[in-house]
Amino acid sequence: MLLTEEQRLLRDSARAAIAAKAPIALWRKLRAENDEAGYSRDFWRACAEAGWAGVLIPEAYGGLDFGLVGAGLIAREMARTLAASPFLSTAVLVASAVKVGGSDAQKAFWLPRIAAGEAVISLGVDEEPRHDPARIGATAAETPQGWRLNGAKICVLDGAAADAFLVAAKTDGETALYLVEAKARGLSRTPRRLVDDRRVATLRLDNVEARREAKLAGGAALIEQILDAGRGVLAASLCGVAEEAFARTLAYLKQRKQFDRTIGSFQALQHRVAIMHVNIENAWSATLKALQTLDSGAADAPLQIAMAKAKAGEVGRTATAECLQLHGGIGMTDEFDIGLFLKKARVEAELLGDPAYHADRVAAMLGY
Amino acid sequence: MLLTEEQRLLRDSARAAIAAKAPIALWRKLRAENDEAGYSRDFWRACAEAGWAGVLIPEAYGGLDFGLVGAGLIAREMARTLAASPFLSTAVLVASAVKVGGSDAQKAFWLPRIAAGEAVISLGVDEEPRHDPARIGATAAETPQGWRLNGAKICVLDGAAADAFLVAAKTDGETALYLVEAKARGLSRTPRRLVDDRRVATLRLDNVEARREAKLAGGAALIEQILDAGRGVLAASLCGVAEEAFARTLAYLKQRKQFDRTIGSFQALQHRVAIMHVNIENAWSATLKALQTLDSGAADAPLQIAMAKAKAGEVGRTATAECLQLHGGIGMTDEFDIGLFLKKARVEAELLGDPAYHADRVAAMLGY
Amino acid sequence: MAIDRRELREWLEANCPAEMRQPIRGDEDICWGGRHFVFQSPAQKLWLERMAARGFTVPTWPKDYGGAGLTPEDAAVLGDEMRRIHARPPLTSFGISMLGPALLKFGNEEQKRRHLTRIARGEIRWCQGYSEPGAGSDLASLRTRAEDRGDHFLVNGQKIWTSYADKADWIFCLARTDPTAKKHDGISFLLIDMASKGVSTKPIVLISGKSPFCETFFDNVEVPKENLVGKLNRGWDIAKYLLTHERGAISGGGLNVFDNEALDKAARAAAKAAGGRLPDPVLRADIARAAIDSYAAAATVQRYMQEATAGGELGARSAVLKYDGAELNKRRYELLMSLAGAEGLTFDGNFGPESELAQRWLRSKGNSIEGGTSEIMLDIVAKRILELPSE
Amino acid sequence: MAIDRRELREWLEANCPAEMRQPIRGDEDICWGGRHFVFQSPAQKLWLERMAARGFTVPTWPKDYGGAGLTPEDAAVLGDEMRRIHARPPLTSFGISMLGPALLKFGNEEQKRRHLTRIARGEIRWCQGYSEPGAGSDLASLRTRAEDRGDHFLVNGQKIWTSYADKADWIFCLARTDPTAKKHDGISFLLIDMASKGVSTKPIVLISGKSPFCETFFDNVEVPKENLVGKLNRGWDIAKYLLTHERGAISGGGLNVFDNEALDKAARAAAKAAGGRLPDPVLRADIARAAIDSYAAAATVQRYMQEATAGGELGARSAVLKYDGAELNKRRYELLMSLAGAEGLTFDGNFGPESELAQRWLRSKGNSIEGGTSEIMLDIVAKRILELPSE
Repeated sequence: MLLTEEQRLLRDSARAAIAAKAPIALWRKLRAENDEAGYSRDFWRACAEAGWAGVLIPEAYGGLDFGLVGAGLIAREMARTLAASPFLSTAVLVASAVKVGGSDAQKAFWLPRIAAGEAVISLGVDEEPRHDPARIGATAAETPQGWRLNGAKICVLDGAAADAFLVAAKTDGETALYLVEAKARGLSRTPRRLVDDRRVATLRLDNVEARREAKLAGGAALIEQILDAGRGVLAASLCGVAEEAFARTLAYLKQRKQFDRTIGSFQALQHRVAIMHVNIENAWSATLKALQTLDSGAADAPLQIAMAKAKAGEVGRTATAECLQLHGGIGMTDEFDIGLFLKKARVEAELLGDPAYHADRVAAMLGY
Repeated sequence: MLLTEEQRLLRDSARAAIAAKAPIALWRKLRAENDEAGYSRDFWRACAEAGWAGVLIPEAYGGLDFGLVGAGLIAREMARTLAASPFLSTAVLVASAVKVGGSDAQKAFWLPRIAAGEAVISLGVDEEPRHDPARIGATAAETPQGWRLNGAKICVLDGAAADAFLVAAKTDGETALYLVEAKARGLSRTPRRLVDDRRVATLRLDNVEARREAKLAGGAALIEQILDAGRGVLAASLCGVAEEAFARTLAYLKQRKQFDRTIGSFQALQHRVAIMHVNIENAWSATLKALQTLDSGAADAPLQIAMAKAKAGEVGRTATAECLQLHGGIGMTDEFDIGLFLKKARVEAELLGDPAYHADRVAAMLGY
Repeated sequence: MAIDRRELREWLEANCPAEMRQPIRGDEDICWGGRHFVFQSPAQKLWLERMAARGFTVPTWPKDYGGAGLTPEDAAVLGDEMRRIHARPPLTSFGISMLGPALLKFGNEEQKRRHLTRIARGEIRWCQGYSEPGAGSDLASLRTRAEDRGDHFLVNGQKIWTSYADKADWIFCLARTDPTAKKHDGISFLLIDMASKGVSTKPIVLISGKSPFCETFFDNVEVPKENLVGKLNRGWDIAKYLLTHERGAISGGGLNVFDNEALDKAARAAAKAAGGRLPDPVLRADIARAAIDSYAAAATVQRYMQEATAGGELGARSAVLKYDGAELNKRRYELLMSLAGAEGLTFDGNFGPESELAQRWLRSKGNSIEGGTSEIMLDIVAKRILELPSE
Repeated sequence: MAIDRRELREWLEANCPAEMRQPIRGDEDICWGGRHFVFQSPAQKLWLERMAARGFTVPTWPKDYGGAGLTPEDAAVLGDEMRRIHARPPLTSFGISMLGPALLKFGNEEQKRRHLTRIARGEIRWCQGYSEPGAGSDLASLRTRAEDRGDHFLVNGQKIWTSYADKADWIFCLARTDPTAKKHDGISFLLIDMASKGVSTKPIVLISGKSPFCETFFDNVEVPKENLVGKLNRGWDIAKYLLTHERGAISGGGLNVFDNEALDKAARAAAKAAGGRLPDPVLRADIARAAIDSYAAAATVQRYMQEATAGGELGARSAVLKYDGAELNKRRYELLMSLAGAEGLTFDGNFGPESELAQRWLRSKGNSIEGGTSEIMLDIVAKRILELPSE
């Protein structure tokens, strides 16, 4: 489970670059300006230049081909400063899908553009508030020219900024992904702002016509495969959130005084913090192991990813809440940063399945 | 939710009498002697003289008619010294059943004998290791003379000592209770010893013939009703277990020194103990309220009893384990008493449905 | 002489405007009073005036100070009768709930006459200045200073978490008058007119959005000596008295934190939408456990209250309730958010139906901080109820 | 010169009796050695003798003291090759795992020659005398006294939790040699022959039934001065060194506490019996969460071990593993008991299949006490890893 030399380099350079180019101040600025995309295009360009937009894309298409451990390391570092970007939607979810299920033409067209940070594409799977990729109501009817898509999608990440969408739809009970451009007639989107200031959109498809090639190969299996990639990367991001909130809290505990004592010297707080440390360590171990397993292509990768997402989601949520509590009143103010991690953890724990959802899957996969 | 003057008197006199007549030393003596009944007949006689064996039995049949709050108060006091007796099996479960579902003749015969401590009768419902009164496989076939019973029952409380059994069996899908004497032909029992040294039996009914009057009125509804009485009283007993273990632990924390300090002065332990106190207070409040509601006959009594049994079971298990941990190594020795409470809590949390079982019922009763 | 329930009932019936019998929909329906208060309707103003005229805004206060001089039992009758017709409280204020009790116990005659009557009539709105950025749980370490300048105190410092300071006319606050004394012994209790030169406020935005909280700054504020309540340097006694009062109010009055109805309802709706059971069995298990724990905690509230009424004292048991209510409410909002899924995540920093759940969820995180942190409550339980030793 | 793996493989193949390649079924299959040990079979004796002759019972110890003088890497090769043929360890003892490392580091030449060789050959069985009834987590507060009587120490006191004291030939223990010094500074490390006059033992029955633990009493026991290891009054250094060793063994070697297989299997069996899913959805949720937490904790073990091997140090991280493994194992046994329902409650105080689950459940409660309580582990994590300040 040791990181390779390249992975360590990637992590260290990402940490330095993100701290310099996307500090929390940038997140606050975007929020204050009510930026429609919710991320800085300059920062995303810098990510592309560093190769991160193409972290999963084969070198032949201009990517780094660094695997999911690499993607997780980047997401974990981005989380530490709340750096917003279409990394998850475009570089992880959609890049994985096109790489595996796209035609040669789609790959040749989209992958270099994604790697270059020029195209933002969003995945539309969920239709219900609670993640459940098994429940797809959107339909793709075959037409002489290709497909006619109908339905609605919610919580589509970066949906307002996207140039195109990868949408899950059903034809006679068979689910597949369809790539449709944002400007397609009949496609409309309503932007929404989440509690961590992430921008999503609700998508409506009203007789959207797509060409025959719009359909990706791989069907429902491909969807599960890319969702697992996204879940693994989200787990890594959740670890970054928890680790950063924890580090800040530890520093606060060592400096804040009450009752003439550093509050970090109170044993009741020490034990809670120690337990939190154990949990955060475990979340990262689980995530790293699951990502390595997914990269290796082993058969039990879906089980491990479900476990890692459940664990990281749970730890992300509880650790950030505990960190806020340990800050006391100041933590409740918007001016202070610690609450921002709580918000981000809640959103990422929810996306692509919350801890309860994955625990249920784990039980089923383990045969009980 | 205040206790009445009579209830307070009952509680106080029970506490004094039990401490005098059935201290933990008696429990250890019975265990060492491997007593077949698992309880002291002298003590049970004393209970009958105090009226506790008839706590639920109408005065006309020689009982105190004190209601389930009264029964709960007695069970809670018995728990503090691990006083063993057929109180739950006979005075609560079977007395309730005969009182409600028995014929006049059955009442006239059995209730005075139960109240006098002369008859021990056990309830046989469960057939599977996890409590589930909906799954009854035992059968009662109608015969010219009455009923022919077949089947098996497990974990029948005081089953080795019982003079008779009240057995749940099915006839064409309808479940009812049947009163059969222990000496009935075809009835056999295998005694087992539980981890808290409670004696139960596995029962086999092999073409046991019972008279027509053996069948109690009330069917499955009566079974649920008496099970609820038993659950409420078990919840009260669990409160007594947790409260006593807690009181002993508190005393230990105030006396034991490590690192030149009374260990009760360590803030990490103080907070854990404080949380335990809150939980134990809540378990008792829930239990008392549910017993009062059951006595009042309100429609939501089953829901409240399920909640109380789940809460008291959970708190009983976790608090006794926490108490053991706070004692350190000495708590692990058989010579020391604290571990005995852990054992009793585990058994009583399990009997008539564990916290998970009742939480599931609560969800169903609340409509989700 | 006990109150005449029949007369009271008739009077309320005749004098409580119909509008004032509607349920309170939000903060805007609450009558806070004060110099700058804008009545939401003529009925709201009339109801206040009529009730104040009979001393019913503060029924247990002496008649001389604007009250009705009722016994607690008679005041309970008044409460009953008001609830019977769903009458709204005519006036809500920290003057009534916090400063009043302190002045009645520690104030001099002139202070009582001057301030209590205006509180009773809703003329002056008060806020409370206790916490400071460096003095939260350890309130007595406060650093706002009041220097003796002969006929006045010169006050400098900063308060935080002063609810509605931007809307209040006066503030009652704690300030250090003897920096050389031990920390509890050098604090005094002062009344300060917010219109004084050098007082300024700044609203606090919470993670959940806008809030009634403010920071309050004192920059060379001159406070007349007559505004000292109680003895010089003995302000901590008053503070302790009021903190107990406040905690009682939070745990006793703020009982909605024990109410599981919202969660039950949401779970039932989700189950219904799925045609039976909640589809996610793990979430369902957590929700059932929260329902059980809420039931048990609410039973403890009921038991403690009844035992207190029957002659005991709530005393340190309020710490049990404060702790438990706060932790339960946080847990409940976590589950409500999980039930809502992506729908619950929408939030734009403003109030409104789309942001409401996330806003409430975030706000609930403050439950275990305000009015004494959960950690302080556990300390109180350990030391005062369980009598565990200090180091 | 690295070990010759091929030669080793052939030697093992030729010398390890077939019986000694069977899985260990219980304590009776373990070869503990010692004066009173009864070999379970000729094969067990032969295997010990052959391995001891090559120094393979303690492969990294110097040849002079009965070892094979292997490097850790070569010893790992030996371990690999033994595992390959499922060879049982020829000898297990506290002499090898605990006293040996201490003597190698702190003993004098004569002590090493005398004791280490006998340990290596399984001739002498040792036990450890550290804990006392009044000295558990606070081990240094021990009160067993060793008075200097010229040519010997006179030892009086009591030890507790001495595993297999009733079967051991010698005990290594801590005793106070300077009652006037600060508590860590007056302790010495002594070796005592259990056959000495005045030594007695009494087995401890646990809540889970019989146990290897004993109480050990010293009543005016005369211990020759030559049995002092290290310097007088510096025994705490040795104790600390060994405690670190022990914790490493528990968290590193005792990894079965991270194995969730038994729980998974039981859950699967119950689900199968019910024709699909576990019938109780709430219990199922708890079991799934335990599986997830076990996976995550086991991943941390793996990560820490690999990072330690790659040049880091396990160090205080062993406290993370010790804490987590113990808490997880307790939780797992609670769930196994719940799954088993009434079947799991059967217990008659003796070992046997009917009592086995309850017995293991009860025994698991000791996991968070022995080898350093969970509370001590959290203190270590807080102070040594997170560097939080003392008061």
